[in-house]
Amino acid sequence: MVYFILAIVLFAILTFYRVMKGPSVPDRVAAMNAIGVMFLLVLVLLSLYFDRKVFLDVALVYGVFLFVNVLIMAKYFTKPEKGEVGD
Amino acid sequence: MKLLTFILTLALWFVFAGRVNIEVFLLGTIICSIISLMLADNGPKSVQMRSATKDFLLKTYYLFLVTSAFINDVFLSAVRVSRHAFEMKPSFSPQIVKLKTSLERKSSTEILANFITLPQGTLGMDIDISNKKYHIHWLDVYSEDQAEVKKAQIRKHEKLIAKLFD
Amino acid sequence: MINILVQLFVYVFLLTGLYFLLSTAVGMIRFPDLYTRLHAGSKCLMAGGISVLMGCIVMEGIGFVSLKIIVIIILLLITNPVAIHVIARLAENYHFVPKKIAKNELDK
Amino acid sequence: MSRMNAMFKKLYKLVLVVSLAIFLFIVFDEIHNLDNNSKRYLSEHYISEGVQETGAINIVTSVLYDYRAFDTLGEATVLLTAAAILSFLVPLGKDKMLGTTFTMIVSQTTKFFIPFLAVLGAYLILFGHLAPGGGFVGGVVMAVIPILLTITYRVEFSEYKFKPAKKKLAEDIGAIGFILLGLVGVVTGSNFLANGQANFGPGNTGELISAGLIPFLNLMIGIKVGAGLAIIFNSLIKEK
Repeated sequence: MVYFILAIVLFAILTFYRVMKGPSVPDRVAAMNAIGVMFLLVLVLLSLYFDRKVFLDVALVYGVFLFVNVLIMAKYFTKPEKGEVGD
Repeated sequence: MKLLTFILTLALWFVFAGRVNIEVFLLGTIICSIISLMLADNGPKSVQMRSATKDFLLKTYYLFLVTSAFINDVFLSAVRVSRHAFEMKPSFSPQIVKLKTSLERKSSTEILANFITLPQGTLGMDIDISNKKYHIHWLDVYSEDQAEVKKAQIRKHEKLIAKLFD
Repeated sequence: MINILVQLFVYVFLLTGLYFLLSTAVGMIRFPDLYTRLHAGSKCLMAGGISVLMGCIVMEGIGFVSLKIIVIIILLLITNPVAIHVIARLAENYHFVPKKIAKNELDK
Repeated sequence: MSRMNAMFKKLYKLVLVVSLAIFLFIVFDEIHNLDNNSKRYLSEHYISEGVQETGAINIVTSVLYDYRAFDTLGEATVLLTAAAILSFLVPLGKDKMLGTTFTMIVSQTTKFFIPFLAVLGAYLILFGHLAPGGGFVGGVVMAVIPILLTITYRVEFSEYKFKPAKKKLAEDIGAIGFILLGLVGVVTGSNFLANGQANFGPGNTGELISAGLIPFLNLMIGIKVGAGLAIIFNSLIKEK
């Protein structure tokens, strides 16, 4: 069980490379979305591992905030100046 | 429709609470009635209770069909994309395609867009409201025959959704 | 006997989930274009999440906890396609052009 | 040379973050291994006897709304002042904002989504003494509803659905109700905002109606935080 959790955290760190490297804003937002879902899965697995059933609420609220976060970031990032966009 | 919202929110309240009591039931009734009175015109307009109970059973059967097809397609396309990810040299030929639908209601159009975004190796990008056209980004389309096959699959989903909601 | 069978199911579900999550990470790094990265970020991620949560349900048995996990599954299935679609809209606002376009309008 | 400089700058940031992480690790390890009992007798008391004294399972809630309720009142006042001053100072003229225009897929999803979000917020507020959550988190989840309406439709629709005057009224009701509930403790002959000492019928621990005044305090804080955050967000948006 512990190895599964560590593996998911390792994948999240691998995805974090795209957040640092990503040539444009939508790349970073997509990678952030993926990292958020992975940590939601880690939260559910941890709450089953420590046998604290009430901590599932934390995962639920985390999912709702992730969705609203992506919506707001996609709404209010505007077009950049010339020469800033790669790819 | 307000009744449907009330029932769904009450069920969700019991799932959250994790216990079945008389106190929990009374509090949940009060809160869910307030919510369904205030926010019900924002609620799900798609499923209306105007039909009889026999029709209702049929609709639950169709709902089950739609969700099972959804999850099945998610897994199939995930296998396809992950095979691309582990290739030595990733090779695909993406395209942008326009597709016209014949669905009438707004909500059914939205559900079809969800269907397009997840399964089939495609991604819904944009939608014209006046012409009802989707702009779709396909991952692997090598020839026109394959495109026709995939379009036929999408048409199949469209018929299912039209049976359920129209 | 039944216990061993349940344990086997849990391991199968979790391992398939790990495979899809690994393919998400690798695809996010290796794919050449924004839109193809979004393909990896929507479908593989959803399949991995669903199978991991199904493994949790099988491990937990019937009760309020698994009902709550089902609520989490439905939340992910509703919100994640919308999030991916919104990111694609944002990229269209930036006037990105996908790298390889063979033929733009296949259908008239 | 300039490339060298830029690389050095990047490396500097990375080293800064890593050294901060090491420093925090050492500090927390030090706190964890503290042997001196006299420095943490208060937290020992909270952990060992908080459940019996207040009747709330969630220890954070029992600290926030019972032992340190006066601090919570101060935080609430900060939010109230911020909302009032923002709605005064931000100019009324609105301008068109650059940004993405959403299609109708997003609006249909938010329409479907909103009642369930309201149920989640109500659950978080009312079960604050039994489960993780409480007034602040539940209030934020409640405030997400006008924010979603604002970013999918526009400001006018959100202010037509929830009128600003009503939101202001709800915030005032929250602030005044918190103080009135505090005065109940004075009337029965103990301190301001007293709950555990005054014996308001703690009830059976673990049931819905228990822990004295704490659920009502949670409700007031939830109303206040939700209305205040909605007012702040809507007055900072300059979209037409």
